[in-house]
Amino acid sequence: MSKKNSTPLISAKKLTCIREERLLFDELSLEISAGDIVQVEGPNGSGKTSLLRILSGLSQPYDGKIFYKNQLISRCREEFHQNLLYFGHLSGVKGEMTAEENLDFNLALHGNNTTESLAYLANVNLAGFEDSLASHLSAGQHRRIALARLYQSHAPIWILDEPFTAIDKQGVASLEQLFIAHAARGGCVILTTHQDLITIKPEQVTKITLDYSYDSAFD
Amino acid sequence: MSKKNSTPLISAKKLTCIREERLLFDELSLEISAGDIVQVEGPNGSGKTSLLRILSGLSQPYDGKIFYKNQLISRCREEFHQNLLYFGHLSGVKGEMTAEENLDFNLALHGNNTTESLAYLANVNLAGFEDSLASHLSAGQHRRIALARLYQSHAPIWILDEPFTAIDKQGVASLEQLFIAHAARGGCVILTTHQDLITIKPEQVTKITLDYSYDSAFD
Amino acid sequence: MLVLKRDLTIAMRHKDDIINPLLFFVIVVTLFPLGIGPEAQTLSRIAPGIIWVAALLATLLSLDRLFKSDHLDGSLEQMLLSPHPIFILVLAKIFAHWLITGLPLILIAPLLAVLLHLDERSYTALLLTLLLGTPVLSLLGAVGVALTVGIKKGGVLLSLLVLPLYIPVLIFATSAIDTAALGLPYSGQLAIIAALFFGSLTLAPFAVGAALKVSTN
Amino acid sequence: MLVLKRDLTIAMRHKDDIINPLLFFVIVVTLFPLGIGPEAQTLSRIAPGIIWVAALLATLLSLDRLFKSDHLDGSLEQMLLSPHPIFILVLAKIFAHWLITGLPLILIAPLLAVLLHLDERSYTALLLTLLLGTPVLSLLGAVGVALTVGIKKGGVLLSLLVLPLYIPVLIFATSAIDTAALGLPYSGQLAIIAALFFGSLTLAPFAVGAALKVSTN
Amino acid sequence: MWKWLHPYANPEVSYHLTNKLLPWFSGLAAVFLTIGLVWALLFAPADYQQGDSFRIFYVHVPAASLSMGIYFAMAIAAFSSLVWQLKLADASAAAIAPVGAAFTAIALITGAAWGKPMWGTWWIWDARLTSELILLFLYLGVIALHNAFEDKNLAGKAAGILTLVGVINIPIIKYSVDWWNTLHQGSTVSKLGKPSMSLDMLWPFIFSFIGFSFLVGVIICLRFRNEILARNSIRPWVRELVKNKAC
Amino acid sequence: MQFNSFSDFINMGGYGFYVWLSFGVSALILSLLLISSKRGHQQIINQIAKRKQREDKLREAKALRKKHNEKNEEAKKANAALNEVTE
Ligand code: HEM
Ligand SMILES: Nc1ncnc2c1ncn2[C@@H]1O[C@H](COP(=O)(O)OP(=O)(O)OP(=O)(O)O)[C@@H](O)[C@H]1O
Ligand SMILES: Nc1ncnc2c1ncn2[C@@H]1O[C@H](COP(=O)(O)OP(=O)(O)OP(=O)(O)O)[C@@H](O)[C@H]1O
Ligand SMILES: [Mg+2]
Ligand SMILES: [Mg+2]
Repeated sequence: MSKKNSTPLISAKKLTCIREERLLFDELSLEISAGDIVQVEGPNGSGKTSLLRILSGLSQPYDGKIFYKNQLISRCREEFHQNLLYFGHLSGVKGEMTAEENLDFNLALHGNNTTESLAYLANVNLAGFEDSLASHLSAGQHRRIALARLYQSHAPIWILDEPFTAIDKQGVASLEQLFIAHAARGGCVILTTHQDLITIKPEQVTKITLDYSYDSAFD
Repeated sequence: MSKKNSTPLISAKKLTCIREERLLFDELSLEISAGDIVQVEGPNGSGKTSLLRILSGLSQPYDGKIFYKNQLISRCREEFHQNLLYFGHLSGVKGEMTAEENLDFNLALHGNNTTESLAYLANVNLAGFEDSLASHLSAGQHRRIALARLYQSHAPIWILDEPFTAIDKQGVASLEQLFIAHAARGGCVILTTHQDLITIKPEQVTKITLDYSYDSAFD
Repeated sequence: MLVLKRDLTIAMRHKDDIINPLLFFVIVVTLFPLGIGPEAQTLSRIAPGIIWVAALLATLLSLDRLFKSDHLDGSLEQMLLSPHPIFILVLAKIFAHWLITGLPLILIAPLLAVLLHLDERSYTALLLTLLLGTPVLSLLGAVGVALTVGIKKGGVLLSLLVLPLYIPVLIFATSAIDTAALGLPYSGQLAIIAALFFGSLTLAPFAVGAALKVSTN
Repeated sequence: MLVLKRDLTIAMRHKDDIINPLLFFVIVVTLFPLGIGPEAQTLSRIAPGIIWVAALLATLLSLDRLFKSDHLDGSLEQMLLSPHPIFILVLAKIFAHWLITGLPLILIAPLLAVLLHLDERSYTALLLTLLLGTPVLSLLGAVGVALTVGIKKGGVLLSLLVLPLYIPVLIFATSAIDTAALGLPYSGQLAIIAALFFGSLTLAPFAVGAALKVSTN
Repeated sequence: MWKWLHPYANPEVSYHLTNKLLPWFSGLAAVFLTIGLVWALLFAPADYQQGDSFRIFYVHVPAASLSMGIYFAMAIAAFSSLVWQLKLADASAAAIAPVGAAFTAIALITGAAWGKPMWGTWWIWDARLTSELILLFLYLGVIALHNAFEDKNLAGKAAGILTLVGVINIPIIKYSVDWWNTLHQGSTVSKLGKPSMSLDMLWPFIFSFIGFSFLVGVIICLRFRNEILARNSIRPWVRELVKNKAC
Repeated sequence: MQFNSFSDFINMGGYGFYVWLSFGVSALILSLLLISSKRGHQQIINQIAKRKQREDKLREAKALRKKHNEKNEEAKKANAALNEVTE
């Protein structure tokens, strides 16, 4: 939303989302460019997750279009996915594999190289747990395995649904630093969280606020 | 830990917990009396969940004993469970049932009456969603169904593992109010969370801090 | 009972839960004429075996529902923490499971008996053995599920644990039906199945309770 | 391929994943003599049908592993979002599934053939039909799983969707074995199974890809 | 302060005890097995009916009867682990199961290899054979359950429950199978040998039976030792041991 | 001695295949079991050693973090002190 003159990394036109006959948002348009940190806000059930899933192409909106660098994302699926990192409520970590195997697989799946995965695990404070099965880790450690990917990602677009869930305070602070660094090197971050951001200053964040607007659905 | 002269509601003697050959805590003793709000703190993987599960009798400690009103909990299982409300990482809400059915079942399972369940759902901001299947609700709403039970509970001992996960700010504030009220009417609350408490003042809270102490296990 | 009511509600909500084991039962039984060939003698000779094996497998596949989803979403923890005695909760769940899967099997069995040209004299025997035998399957199966509920992908492991335990029921039931087809009395076999039923009714809930505690530790 | 390697790693970690479907296969086959009676003639008459039905069921039970756990923990979402073409990922997963379940079945089948007194002339036919037929089972099964993966408790629904698709394989395979037992040539049936194999190999991955997208919507 | 600092900590004592027992058991097993099997293969007379195929007897019967005895031992271990919470009993039950499965498999395979020349078929659905097969399944179930749990202590408890349920079922299964078979047809092998054995046939049998029993002891000791180590890996004495032996 | 020649012994009166199959398979199964049990000992010891190494690493990492934190604290304190002075 800053630097309006450059092509936005991801943009949406007139998105409408209806779940169970409830209108969650209507004709929502947005443009997100390199360097933006966008926080989607709203109370529980206001449609944050729905919006992020639509933006990442996992769900179809009721109406509206999503563009990656002004191209419809359905037209350039592979390129879009190469440039996207989505992190949802579920972490995509397999309990049957060790922390390191999980990270290696996740990295390789998205075409990143896996030579330094041990270092990334150390980044998220999992040094010493590389060989533990993920199912034997605590809730927060489990999510940290998934988050370790962020440290290696070349994808400019990060879409993160409540990335701070179960993460301790220090972890939250270092994630926030990472977001700032990512935005500074030309990426963008779209995230939801119910906690206040600590180290990211308000002026660095653009907010999109969703709120129930049921009434309009029936009029 | 206040009012040392009265019998503590729940107390533990010399608890030791070992997971995967890692010593999480050792000879931990605690006494929690009516009116206490106890926050268990520590970074990810420090053993908070393990401690709460042991206190509620769901897991066995490696060593040590847990007492309910100075009775071993294995001696008075039914009475203890009657007076306990445990809320873990998993919410115990069935996706196939509606919000109301879920709450009714949860209440009835613990011997509470279910006549006013609609009102409790309204308390957690789920008015209008009573008849939605739980699997069709958002992450936060899903957990709110489980939390609704708190508004009806007669059990004095509340053990809550990260109750604020996925809950929006307003929800957190009203839960905190509820905890204060519960403590005031003679209950106790043991909780973990990685967020700062907002409305509960620091002097109202006792903190138990866990931290890795691997070293001692090998020496 | 409360748990009973809840499990039935869930089943009613997902009517498939009732219909699917039934259809599985029917499909498995119809696979055999397809795999073996349509001659009536062969079929009627092997009918009791096939019907009972299909019943075992249908029960087996539906066992997962007993505790697995309750474990995944945390309801099982809540049940273990409730002030009611565990074995009563367990018994209620097993009874609900039988109502949902065992009973429909019994109702549809005559149809399959016709499809496989089962001897007409053994119809009663078939129904009686199913009536006494399917609860045993649910009870013994519950022990297996309780043991494997904490394990990811317990599906096939479960069969390994439970099928050997099902063998006596299978043997006595099919032999009762065979005996009936010869026009001989089969009350001996029935009595044994009844004994198995009462035995497992008294012992299984405790084993299940102990196993659940281990699995959720 | 990467996904292949991962699935094999998981399977190796849980060696049971390989052994258990196999044991299930063996146990189901042994249930039939117990239910039907031990006479060698009857058994050898129905052996092809029993072995193939048991193979169908063993595959069916192991299908769950294909996508279910990946769906529950979110890995499936991640795969759909990866830049690789979906059908290749899907094909790799299906191939891994076949390596883990289909191949061991083929290796143990001769043992079961002995247990059931299968005619010795049909051993080759049994092995050939299994070799061509089990990949078809994995491929078609994957479509079913992909469709039901978003549904809780898809277990029995899955069987319902998939078993009818399996019937042609069953019919041609058993008829090939029966023909071989008579000493006649059975290349016709084999050719049909081969055609089924190539057909499903080219079409199933796309169907699976589309179904997965629907299921995770 | 640590429980395991107790000098009398049980696992350590039994670990060293097993270590001491092992050479004795191995020696005795080697001696008895060599004598028994050489005698059986070279010197025992051929059976007047079955010829030299009778020599399979010297492996088959010890294996078959040990397979059942071992289940009984495992059940006792499981019972004491569940009722008296003996952690060592747990470890021993875990050590026993694979040995039992191996002997059951041997009984089945040797039986089948004997059946082909004697009855003309590798397998018949005779009551005894069938119940041996089911016994194998029960063993495999226990082993699979052991492997399925990551936590050894939980695995022990779960497998213990299964073992006990199995114990109640074994007589039922045995009875049902015996009964099932007689109903359908007379046993194909109504006279399963038991020729009133001459002494020169009996002695090698006794030797090989004792030899096999000691071999069972050896393997169980080896596995028991491993189980103890795996379950006590944080204790200082294990750490000490590891320091000396790790490579 | 029941056999006149070695080939007689191998032949076992026509039952050689079955007899040697039985003995061979039994020997194979038992020796595999024996070897795997024996090897398990060393494997477990190595596993424990490996885990210990990992724990040592963990301890190091933790010590490092602690140091780091302390340094930060000190820096902060110094900063604060500086601020006070300048005010
Ligand atoms: C797969 C095939 C077979 C199996 C599973 C099997 C199993 C058994 C079992 C469980 C026992 C009981 C051991 C005991 O009570 O201590 C046994 C004993 C015996 N078996 Fe087999 N058997 C098989 C084939 C055969 C064959 C083919 C023969 C000989 C023709 C044979 C001859 C014997 C004899 C002589 C005994 C000792 C009987 C006694 O003294 O009680 N078995 N077998
Ligand atoms: N099922 C398990 N099996 C083995 N080890 C486990 C298991 N669950 C947890 N652990 C280990 O126990 C330790 C503590 O886990 P626990 O879940 O109690 O942490 P926690 O304090 O609740 O962390 P979080 O803040 O992430 O929820 C972790 O280091 C983990 O490795
Ligand atoms: N699978 C579904 N089927 C039908 N309706 C759904 C489904 N998932 C969510 N909804 C509805 O969509 C609305 C928005 O859900 P969403 O998950 O987007 O909310 P959210 O803003 O992410 O909330 P939270 O903060 O709790 O995560 C909810 O009111 C819910 O009722
Ligand atoms: Mg959400
Ligand atoms: Mg936790």
